Amino acid sequence: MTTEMQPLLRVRELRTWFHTFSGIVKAVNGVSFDLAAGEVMGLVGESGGGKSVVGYSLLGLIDPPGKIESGSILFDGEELANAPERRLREIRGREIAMIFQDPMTSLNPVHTVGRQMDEMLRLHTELDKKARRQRCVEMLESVGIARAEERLESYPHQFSGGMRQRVVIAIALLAKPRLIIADEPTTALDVTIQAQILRLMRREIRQQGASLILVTHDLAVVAEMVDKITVLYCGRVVETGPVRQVLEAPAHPYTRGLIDSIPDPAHRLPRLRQIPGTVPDIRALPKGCAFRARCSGAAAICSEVEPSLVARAEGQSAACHFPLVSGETA
Amino acid sequence: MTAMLEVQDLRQEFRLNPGLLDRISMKGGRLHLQDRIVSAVSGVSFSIAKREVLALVGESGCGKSTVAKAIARIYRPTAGNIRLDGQDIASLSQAELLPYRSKMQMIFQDPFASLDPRQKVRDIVAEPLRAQSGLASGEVAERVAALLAKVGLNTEHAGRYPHQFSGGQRQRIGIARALSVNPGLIIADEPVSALDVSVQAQILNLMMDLRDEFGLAYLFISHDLSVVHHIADRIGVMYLGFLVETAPRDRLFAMPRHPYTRALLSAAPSINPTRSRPEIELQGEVPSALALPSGCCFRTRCPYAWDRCAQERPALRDMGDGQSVACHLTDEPQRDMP
Amino acid sequence: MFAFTIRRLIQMVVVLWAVSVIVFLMMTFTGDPVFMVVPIDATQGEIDQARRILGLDRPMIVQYGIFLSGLLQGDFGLSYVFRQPAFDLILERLPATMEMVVVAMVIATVLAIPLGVYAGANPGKPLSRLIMSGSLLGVSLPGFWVGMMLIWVLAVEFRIFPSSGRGDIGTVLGVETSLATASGWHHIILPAFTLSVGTLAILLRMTRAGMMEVTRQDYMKFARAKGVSRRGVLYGHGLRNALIPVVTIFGLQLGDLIAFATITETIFAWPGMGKLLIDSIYRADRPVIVVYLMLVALIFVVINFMIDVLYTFIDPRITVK
Amino acid sequence: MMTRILATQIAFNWRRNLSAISGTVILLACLFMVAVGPSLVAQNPYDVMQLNLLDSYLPPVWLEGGNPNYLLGTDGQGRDVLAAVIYGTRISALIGLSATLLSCVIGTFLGLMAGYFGGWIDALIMRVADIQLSFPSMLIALFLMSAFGTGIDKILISLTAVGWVVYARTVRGSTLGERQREYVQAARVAGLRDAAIIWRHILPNVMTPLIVVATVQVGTFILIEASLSFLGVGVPVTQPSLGLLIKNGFDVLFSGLWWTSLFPGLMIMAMVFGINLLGDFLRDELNPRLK
Repeated sequence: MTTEMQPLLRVRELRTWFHTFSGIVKAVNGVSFDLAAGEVMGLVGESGGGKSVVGYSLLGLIDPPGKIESGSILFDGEELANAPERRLREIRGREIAMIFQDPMTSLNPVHTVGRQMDEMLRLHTELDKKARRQRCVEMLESVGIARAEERLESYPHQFSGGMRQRVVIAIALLAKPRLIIADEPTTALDVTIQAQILRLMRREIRQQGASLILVTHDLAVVAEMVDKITVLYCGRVVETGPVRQVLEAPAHPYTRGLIDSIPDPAHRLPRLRQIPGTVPDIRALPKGCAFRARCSGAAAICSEVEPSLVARAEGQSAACHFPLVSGETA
Repeated sequence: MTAMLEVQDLRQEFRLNPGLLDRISMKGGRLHLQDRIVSAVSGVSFSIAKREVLALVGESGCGKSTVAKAIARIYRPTAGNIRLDGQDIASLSQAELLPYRSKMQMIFQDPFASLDPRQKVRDIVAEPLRAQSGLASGEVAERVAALLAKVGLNTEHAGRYPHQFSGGQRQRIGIARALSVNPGLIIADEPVSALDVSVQAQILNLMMDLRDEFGLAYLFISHDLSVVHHIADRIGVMYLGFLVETAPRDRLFAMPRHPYTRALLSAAPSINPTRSRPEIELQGEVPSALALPSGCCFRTRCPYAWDRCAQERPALRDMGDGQSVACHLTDEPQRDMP
Repeated sequence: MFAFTIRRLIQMVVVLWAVSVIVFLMMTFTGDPVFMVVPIDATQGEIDQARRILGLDRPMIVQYGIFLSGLLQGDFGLSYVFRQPAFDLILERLPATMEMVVVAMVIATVLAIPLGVYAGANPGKPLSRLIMSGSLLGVSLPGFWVGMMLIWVLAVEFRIFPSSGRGDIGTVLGVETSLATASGWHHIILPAFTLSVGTLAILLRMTRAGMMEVTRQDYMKFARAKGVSRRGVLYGHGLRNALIPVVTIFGLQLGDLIAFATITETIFAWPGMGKLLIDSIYRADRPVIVVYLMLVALIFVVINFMIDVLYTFIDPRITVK
Repeated sequence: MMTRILATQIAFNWRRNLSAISGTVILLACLFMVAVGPSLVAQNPYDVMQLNLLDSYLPPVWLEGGNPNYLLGTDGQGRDVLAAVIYGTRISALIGLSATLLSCVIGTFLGLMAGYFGGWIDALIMRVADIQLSFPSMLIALFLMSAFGTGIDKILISLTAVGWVVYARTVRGSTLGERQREYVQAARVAGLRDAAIIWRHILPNVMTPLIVVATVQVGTFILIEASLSFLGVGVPVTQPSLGLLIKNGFDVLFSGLWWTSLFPGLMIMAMVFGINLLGDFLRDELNPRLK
């Protein structure tokens, strides 16, 4: 995918903060990225990186004490960052749908699957009852659930974890949204089931021509699924670019460190190259670059000036004063 | 050479034991008392040499953690032998076990649940020492300080509570606790799966360093094939309570024989998707351990299964080069065509 | 369903049996009932004879056997005070008590659930805070005292309601009840309201807690991500989940109402079985106490069974096998 | 340290929570009354020699005919209502607190046994608890008291017999949970005996929810005791608790002599309300799911 296209989604300087007892948690603190129509983007980072909060912010699903402090979320030219709840409701599900991490808890236990699917269509389409049912059956079949007609009458607890995640995906796709945000959709699943679900998501989303933001901590899943990757650290974008390019030649030491931390069966090393130290307390980030304490290439400027995202190569940008050149290790 | 650990035909069943009244059910018009028994582990055998790392991999519910906890004698095994340094500990009472505890310690999965939130680090680390040796408190304190240094923490951490540490640091505390009595074998139950990747690498490196320094053997439980490939000398693959294949690491990755092993390898996403591999897509999901399938446990999802698989349970057979497989395909290789 | 019923029936019988043993033991070891039937100046010979007639000279196990077989035949003996079958005495007064309990339960439910849902759905709003403070006060009030104060203000000072007794009895659908007449309603309002205060407060708090609990669930957020409105999420998805724990409390509260009816009946001179029980306790009228306890035990066991069945209708995860 | 951090956070939230503050203030006032009250009133209401029948049924001081010696009026025996309320509060509070303590100790022990060892111990304890829980506490206590006769010791026994269940259930539930947790398994691998595991690891970790249960139970017990005494099967007439005072007032309520029953009732209400305010606050603070 190229970036010349008019982006479907343009996020600029998004800040979502949580005002808690122990201080302000700046979970998302100046995140910007573009997403083209039909593009699949991986939003990657470790816990505390703020990746899930970005997803919730896009849909306006941040509850107090959280708040979108500033920034812009342009979806198809429309500003969502401070759109009225009424408008956001129309957009949720119809334009932007979401898939949650835990299929065991994201379906309502006391409603049948059919009713929960039907609700989506009732809210966002003009279809009559019969047509809605027809569409639900088709959708369930296309996510690989056999005997869809009768399964509509089942309750969520009658499905296994993998099957429930299929149902969740089916619900997300029902109203043919243009953007899907999937928050760790396979983290709770076993590897063989994960493979099934990822294959299914790829197929169905391509078929509908929708864009996808895949929020995950798993670089291997990203490598297999996405066109473009955006890496978050402490609430900021540290690197973004086409997935192959970033994984093969990361420009930010954090990206490099993440990649090196994963044992690669193809090149087994006696010791893994690890990132030293731990993620700093996000409530009290030091001045300058948030990664500098763990970075071997840090210099004086890193503790003074926070680096901004600078374009490096074709579509690839990194926020680092001393970006790595191709092949260099951190 | 005696193995550090030798497990023979280990079985672990759990009785889902609701009250007497809840077990009454109707069958054929008569009242009937039923026993619901889960076979979590159904006859697993393997051994671990001194300084060897054996990894057990499999998906959730395959029994790999149960094997670990049965060997650590958190559970009382239903049947089988567990020989630790030559001595069978499978049926010893908790009191009789005490002298053997110092040969075998355990590291747990969840860095938040595995440390008592109301104990200080120094008491957590010293717990096995105090229970198993008659060391004076001065010696205990010295040893705790030394252990903390070994795992990359410092002495001032000893007076803190677990919640003041990050997940990776907590896992280090758990490792120090396991090391405190100088065990020869450490059972590690998914020690890195709750950690972020960057921290995961730190812990894996630490575990490897400690093995070199103290000559430890590990029984390493994991669902993550890339982690297992990094740390293990030998790998066992489990499915639904059965060991379906064991082999030395490189052999298993290069020449997996059991269809489940192959499926597992092909399903694992890789950061290098360029490498080509045969895709085996598994259909369906793992059956319930309450009602194991007849014959081969994997046949309900196996793309190759034929009628023999439903009738006869395949036994683990030595295929040479340290590889053993439990699959009827080894008798009829002509069926092994994609 | 059949096996479930069998299982529950066995359970019910076991519970009732256990209650009978406890009741028997307590009755045997506390106080000698023989002095209830003999005159104060009775001779030792008369006492011994009374003892024989009552079967009190037999071994314990035999006494229990007689006691149990009496229970099974519905023969609980004569009231020492009224010289009538104790069972009939209680049964006569059962409708009056049930009337009051049912009205109290209806008052509590009708007020508690909407208020609780509101307070749970709008935490922090002034009205919610007011509701919650009120309900906390409600669980802190001694019910009998509330009744007395109501009598003082509304019956003694202002004479709006009668202070005691049950109203005229009419017949609806073949059932004789005071709820069929205006005077009956006039009489029942105060005692039923008094009785309902505690239950009202507890049901309200449970409903609110249930509502607050479900608002944190993932499926609520998922529903919002589908574009469902806030109201739709709360009432369409939350309410039913929130009410599941309330149903349990509902059963327990029904039991509490029957228990506290004893006091309310005493205050309002309501001719129910609770007042009879208290009177019988004062007079050590054992047969009546035994009937009351066994009957109430039976009622509770049946209520619990019905709650379990009700559960399966509101929570599809619970299946009756 | 952990407890200290928790304590500071609770203290912080306490200061911002109006109902927590008012609950504490009410309880402190009650405590003050119970501790210092008797020395502030001239009369010992239990000492018949100090009572003056000529002063019977005097209204509160602000009404016509009130006597400044008796701020809240007197009852039929010339007993100062204020003094009676102060002494009655002592008895009610004493019963509520001791019965709660007894229930807590016994229930916690049984709950730990049931949860940790399981098997028939568990089945037995829990069956008894189940059966008992299907009957209202009030009714069981009433039944026990009617069999025992009046007396403070008998009330304590009855309330404990009613009260242990909730601790046993709560503790058993948390013990089952804790027993599965890895730190308990780690203690076993370390070689600790069962008794040491229970004492050192499980007990400290199951105590937190009990704080809330116990707080609320003190209030419940005060109310049940009041009801029993009101029915005449609670405290003996020589040691009138608040409930018995209300009962005495009931008999003359129809003559318009309301003060003998109003003030003891208000006292119960204030005390239990204060306890419940605090219990509510603690519940919110100690419930990890809310965080």
